[in-house]
Amino acid sequence: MAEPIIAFDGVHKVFEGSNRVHAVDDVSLTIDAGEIFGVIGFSGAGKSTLVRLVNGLEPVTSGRLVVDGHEVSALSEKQLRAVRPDIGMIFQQFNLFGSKTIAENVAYPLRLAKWDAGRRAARVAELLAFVGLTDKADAHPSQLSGGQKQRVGIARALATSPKILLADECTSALDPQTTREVLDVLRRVNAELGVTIVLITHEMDVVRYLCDRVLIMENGRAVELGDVYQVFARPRAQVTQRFVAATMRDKPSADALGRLAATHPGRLVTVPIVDDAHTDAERSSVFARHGLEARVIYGGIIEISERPYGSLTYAVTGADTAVDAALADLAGSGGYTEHDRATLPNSEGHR
Amino acid sequence: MAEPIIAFDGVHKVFEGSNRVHAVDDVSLTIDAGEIFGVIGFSGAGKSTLVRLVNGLEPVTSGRLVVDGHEVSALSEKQLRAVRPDIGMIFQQFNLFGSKTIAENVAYPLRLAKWDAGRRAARVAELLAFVGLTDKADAHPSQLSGGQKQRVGIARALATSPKILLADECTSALDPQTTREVLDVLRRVNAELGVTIVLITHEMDVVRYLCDRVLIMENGRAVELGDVYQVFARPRAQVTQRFVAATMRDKPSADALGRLAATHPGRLVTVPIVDDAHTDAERSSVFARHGLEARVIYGGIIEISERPYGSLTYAVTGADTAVDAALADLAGSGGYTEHDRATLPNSEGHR
Amino acid sequence: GCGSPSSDTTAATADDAVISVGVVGASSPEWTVFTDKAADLGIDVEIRDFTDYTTPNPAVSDGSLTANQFQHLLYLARYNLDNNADLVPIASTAIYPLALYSSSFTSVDAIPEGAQIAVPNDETNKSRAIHLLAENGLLTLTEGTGIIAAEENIDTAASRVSVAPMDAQQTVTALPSIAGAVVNNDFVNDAGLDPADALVEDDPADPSAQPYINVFVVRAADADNERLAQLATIFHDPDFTAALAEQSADSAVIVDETPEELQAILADVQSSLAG
Amino acid sequence: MKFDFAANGGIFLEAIGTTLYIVAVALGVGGLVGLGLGVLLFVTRPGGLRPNAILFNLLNLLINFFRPIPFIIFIAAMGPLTLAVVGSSIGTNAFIFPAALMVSFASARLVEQSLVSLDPGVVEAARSMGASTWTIIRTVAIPEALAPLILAYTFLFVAVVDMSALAGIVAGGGLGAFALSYGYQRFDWAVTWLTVAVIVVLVQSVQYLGNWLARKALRR
Amino acid sequence: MKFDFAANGGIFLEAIGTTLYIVAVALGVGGLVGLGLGVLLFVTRPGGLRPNAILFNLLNLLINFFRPIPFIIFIAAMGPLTLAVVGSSIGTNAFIFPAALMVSFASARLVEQSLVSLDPGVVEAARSMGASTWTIIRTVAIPEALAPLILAYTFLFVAVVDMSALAGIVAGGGLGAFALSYGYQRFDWAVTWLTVAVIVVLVQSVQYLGNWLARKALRR
Ligand SMILES: Nc1ncnc2c1ncn2[C@@H]1O[C@H](COP(=O)(O)OP(=O)(O)OP(=O)(O)O)[C@@H](O)[C@H]1O
Ligand SMILES: Nc1ncnc2c1ncn2[C@@H]1O[C@H](COP(=O)(O)OP(=O)(O)OP(=O)(O)O)[C@@H](O)[C@H]1O
Ligand SMILES: [Mg+2]
Ligand SMILES: [Mg+2]
Repeated sequence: MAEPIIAFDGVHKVFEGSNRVHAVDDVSLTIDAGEIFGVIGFSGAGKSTLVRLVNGLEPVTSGRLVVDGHEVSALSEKQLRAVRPDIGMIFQQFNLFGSKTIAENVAYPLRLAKWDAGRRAARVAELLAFVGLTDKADAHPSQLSGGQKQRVGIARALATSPKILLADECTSALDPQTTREVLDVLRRVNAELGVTIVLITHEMDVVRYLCDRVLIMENGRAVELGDVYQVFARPRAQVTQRFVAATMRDKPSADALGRLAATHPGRLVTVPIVDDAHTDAERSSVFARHGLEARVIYGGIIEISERPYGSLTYAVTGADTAVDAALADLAGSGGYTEHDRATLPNSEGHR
Repeated sequence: MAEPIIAFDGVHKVFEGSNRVHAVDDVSLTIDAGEIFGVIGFSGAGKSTLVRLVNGLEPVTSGRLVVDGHEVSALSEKQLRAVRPDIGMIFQQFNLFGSKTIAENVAYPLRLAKWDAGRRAARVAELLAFVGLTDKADAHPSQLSGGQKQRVGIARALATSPKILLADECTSALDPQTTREVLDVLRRVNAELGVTIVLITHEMDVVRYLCDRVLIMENGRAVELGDVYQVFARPRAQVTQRFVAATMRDKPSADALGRLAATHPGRLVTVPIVDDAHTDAERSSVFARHGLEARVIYGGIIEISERPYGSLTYAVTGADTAVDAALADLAGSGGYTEHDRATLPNSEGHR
Repeated sequence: GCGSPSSDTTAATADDAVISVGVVGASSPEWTVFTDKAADLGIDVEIRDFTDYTTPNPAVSDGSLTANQFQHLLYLARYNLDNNADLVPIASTAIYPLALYSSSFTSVDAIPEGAQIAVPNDETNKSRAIHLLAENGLLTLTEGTGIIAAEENIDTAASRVSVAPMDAQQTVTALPSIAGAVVNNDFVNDAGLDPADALVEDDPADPSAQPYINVFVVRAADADNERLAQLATIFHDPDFTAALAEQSADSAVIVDETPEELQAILADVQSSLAG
Repeated sequence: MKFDFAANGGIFLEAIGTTLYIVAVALGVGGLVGLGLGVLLFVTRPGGLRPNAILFNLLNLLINFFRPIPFIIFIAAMGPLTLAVVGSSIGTNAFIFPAALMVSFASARLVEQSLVSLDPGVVEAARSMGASTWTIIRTVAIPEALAPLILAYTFLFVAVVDMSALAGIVAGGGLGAFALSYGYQRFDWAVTWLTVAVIVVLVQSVQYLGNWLARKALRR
Repeated sequence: MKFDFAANGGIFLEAIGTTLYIVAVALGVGGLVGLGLGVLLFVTRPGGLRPNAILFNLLNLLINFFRPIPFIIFIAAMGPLTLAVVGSSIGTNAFIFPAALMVSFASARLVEQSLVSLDPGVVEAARSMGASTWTIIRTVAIPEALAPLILAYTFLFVAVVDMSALAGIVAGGGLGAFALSYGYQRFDWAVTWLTVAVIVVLVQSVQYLGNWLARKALRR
């Protein structure tokens, strides 16, 4: 399994023009066969460009890129053609064929792969049922809603069960339930068919739910790469920290703290929850041990890669010295943040 | 303030064709001036169509629709023209002018409004700086990433500071930080300029962060409409419940519960956190009062419309009778769900 | 190179069952008479209708046609010379006068200084028109102008009028907006002009009009062909000449020269052109 | 009206038939060759699917060399080639040969023009699935540009009908030649306009068909 | 070569000038009118910006009535109108008048065809901002369809150069007439090809310009 199926080695992509853009800047990394590999980064970071290098839609400017044993950075357009049927792609802007019906759109890659009409029809029916568009089989793309178009694009990319799936913001136009369904399919094709998935997204929930590893890009550079849990729990690059902070809803904003302070007595303490078995039990019971009452007033614990992750904000009531002692204990086992009531906005009430 | 600026009265929209689609089905509702009004619903529910009726991009099939004092359902295309400059629109598929530069795209509505060159240039510069695309002023849309295109669309829609802003999935291609920035702007134009915003989104976080009220659509019908908090806290329609469930990460999945059971001793209880001041303190301290140790092992509390919302899953250790007594107390104040260890998957360990 | 037209198996020959004859204006009634008479002789004739003067000769040369009848000797001479061709006349039909018409003026003298006269734009008819105008004092030609005259032979400073060469047909249409027009005889009748109204016309009886004898033309190889000789006699059948006369409003002068005579005139014209 | 339709209606009907034949063959063959050339222009143009400056410039040169040659001169210049190919330098088929050539060149340009505004996204989608250039042309580029292509060929149809009037130059017959020799050259406007009317009816029907097909192809 | 270029080069130069004049005016005026007509076709077509079946069908009828009329017949038929408008039924200007009319009709079709594949999304964006139909045409439809439009006018340029060869019919002069009367009709192929060569060079330069502009307009 852990064999690299995609290997970037010092890859650059530069768009020449009136103002030159260095869209991919010296990226070296490998993606393992069977992996679900997430790519995140701010808008314009170079995510789409990076992925488009994989199937050669954009030629590499310099560096070496090997995909499934083929050095795509050295192949001609004609040679690339042999590699591409094994690489499905879901486009950020759908790129559906406006002149074909929905069914014909999905059937297109099957036609290219020369499936006979009977198998093709069966497969198309199956795919359309899966994305919930059976009744739109004979409609044209211009008659679909945004999310429906995206689902057609997904069905089309999955049609031939490719080895590698490049998914560029494949759920960005979908409602949460459809998103969940699509992610479940991706997970299933990955688990059951061993399809390697490279997934660009801006939704950390998607990364959290699906990915094994995640790459963070900034200005064309690969600034951080690691296990999803590790990246969430201990983001190193500044951009990653901003990403995690902007996504996770477990740390209260200053405004929210102000409101919490107004409605809850006691001292406000935020404790990070990072999975390391030894200290967890200890940390959880620390307030009780010191005879304090601690109520969870904000934050949350979720699972990332099946491990608990998050942070909780407590309102702690009891003797100040006992609180100080409890906090000292916490400082030794993962840290904490205490919020000074005096600095919070609009925090009348319990002072 | 609370004067309706948009009023739907028995509005229908039917797309005739080989297969007829009833995209908007008997919608009656009003949107107040200065409100931020969210619209959610599954893909194909009719959200985009509903919004496109407001500025007359699609004619109403039947029913009455009044916008800013104009009965748009009765106006000709020519008469609609007088109404439209006051209604900005951000398109789901961007719809940028490919032949114009980014700056020209943003300047376009200003040209239509006959701003002089000097003011126009200043406004464009201001808007581009705001969406972080100053360096792309002279680029063409084909040279932009998906998120960059969306930001151009946003800048263009805001250019003339319209009275009403129709935003169709305006953050779906944006990373979390840019999303947050855009939402902050929308909030600001709403607060400072009193712009009424109708916002389609599939991200509940966006609704939660920004909207006053939210409409849930299904198959063209307006199935639920209410304050954001109320809709989250007490979803009535089934579709709303599915929406809230799919979005909120505060209820552990069966798999997650199995893992939690394996690592935590005690009985597993999920308690909803819904803001109603009287019982909150009581509920929070109920385990302590019964002499039990209760640790938060999953779930979260966030703010919706500045009020706490969520659910927490506790591992409760102590005498079974004490636990039963505590749960009886909870049943009287908001309810709870106990998870039976026997039914959970892979829950070896603490049995 | 290889496969020269004359050896092409598909070339039309005098021995073909059907003899194809190229004409310009097959709608003229005399051609119905012609095919009928040919049928009486047991010869199947196919009239091929051309709308352009330039194509029928090459078509005979390359064997696409057996014969044609649309041109006068001068035009044929020019063609033979320019193309190293050896088409020969084997019968004559008529000489048509070329005349100057005007809808504004009733005499040549009335045509004012600097006026424009429409003339046909094909080389030989243009030349004939220029000569007609020169003979009637409207134009002055430069020294050494030969039988073929063109715009460059006109001494513009010394001439009273200028010429506007145009589609032969168009000369009639142009009459309302021009001082005068030299109109080919073919169009006079159809255009509703009366030959009697002509301001001036050249004299078909004058020996100098000999190059303007209209002829029936075949390839040199077919010059002595029996069937073609038989066909040639139809041109002097009374029914045919009557139809011809009617079509030209009696302005045509029927000419009946022997093939040898015609070929001699052609040789003369050709040598004077070449010289 | 000098032409006696009762007696010679056959000539008129034959002219109609000849025109239909000329248009069908010239547009059929020339249009097909032109489609090929136009696609080649589209494919080899800078920034195209398979940019090839040499081929592109060569094609451009070729097409632009022939297109502006006055048609009558072109017919004459092609004479020997026509004779070799068709077996005669006159007649309907001898006209169709150079006409089809001209139609190829003209349609090449119109096809190129119809394809050039194609959304690059759909081409990219097909490329990403491993479609060959030829497959992309056949299954994506042409279907996606069908509406303008249909209008282009409708335009060409009218142009070929117009062009067919020149068939008389080589005794090719047809309605145009009929209008010229039985109407125009005899100053018989009744015959001229009657013939033109038939041409117009023919053209209108095809245009309606073209518009209808184009609208279907747009599917909006 | 029978034509003496040394002595009569003036005639040749004048012919070049005349052709340029004919093309400039016929394409300038006819192209502009055709742009208007084409836009009108685009706007009034079913499903267009302002569908108007009556106007659309009327325009279709009008354009298709005139386009297939053999040009020589059209010139003759227009004679009286030309006389009234231009003051003469012969000469360069008398040719330009019917030529410009024909160019209008042809370009109307090409413009319609270029506009028809426009992305409806951008039109909608402009509509949503309150732009009038006319503003949309001017600031969105035409700029967005600029590449095919430029190619369409390049196509027309060549067609008009070709058409200008017929100017000789009404003594309109120009290179085509020169090639015909000094070359073709005198079976002087040297003069014919020399003249054609000049035409081809003219056309090639314009085509290069057109291709370059179209490429710029595509901005890909
Ligand atoms: N032009 C059209 N012709 C026919 N049907 C259409 C047309 N536009 C939309 N529809 C149909 O109307 C329904 C509602 O579409 P709409 O675009 O409003 O959905 P939506 O709620 O915006 O979905 P999404 O979240 O996927 O964008 C869909 O079933 C769609 O297929
Ligand atoms: N064809 C092109 N020509 C010039 N610049 C380009 C082109 N395509 C992309 N770029 C630039 O390259 C950079 C990276 O673009 P890319 O599409 O890879 O971003 P992205 O990370 O996918 O962003 P998003 O999340 O907004 O889709 C951007 O600054 C973009 O403007
Ligand atoms: Mg992208
Ligand atoms: Mg939508």
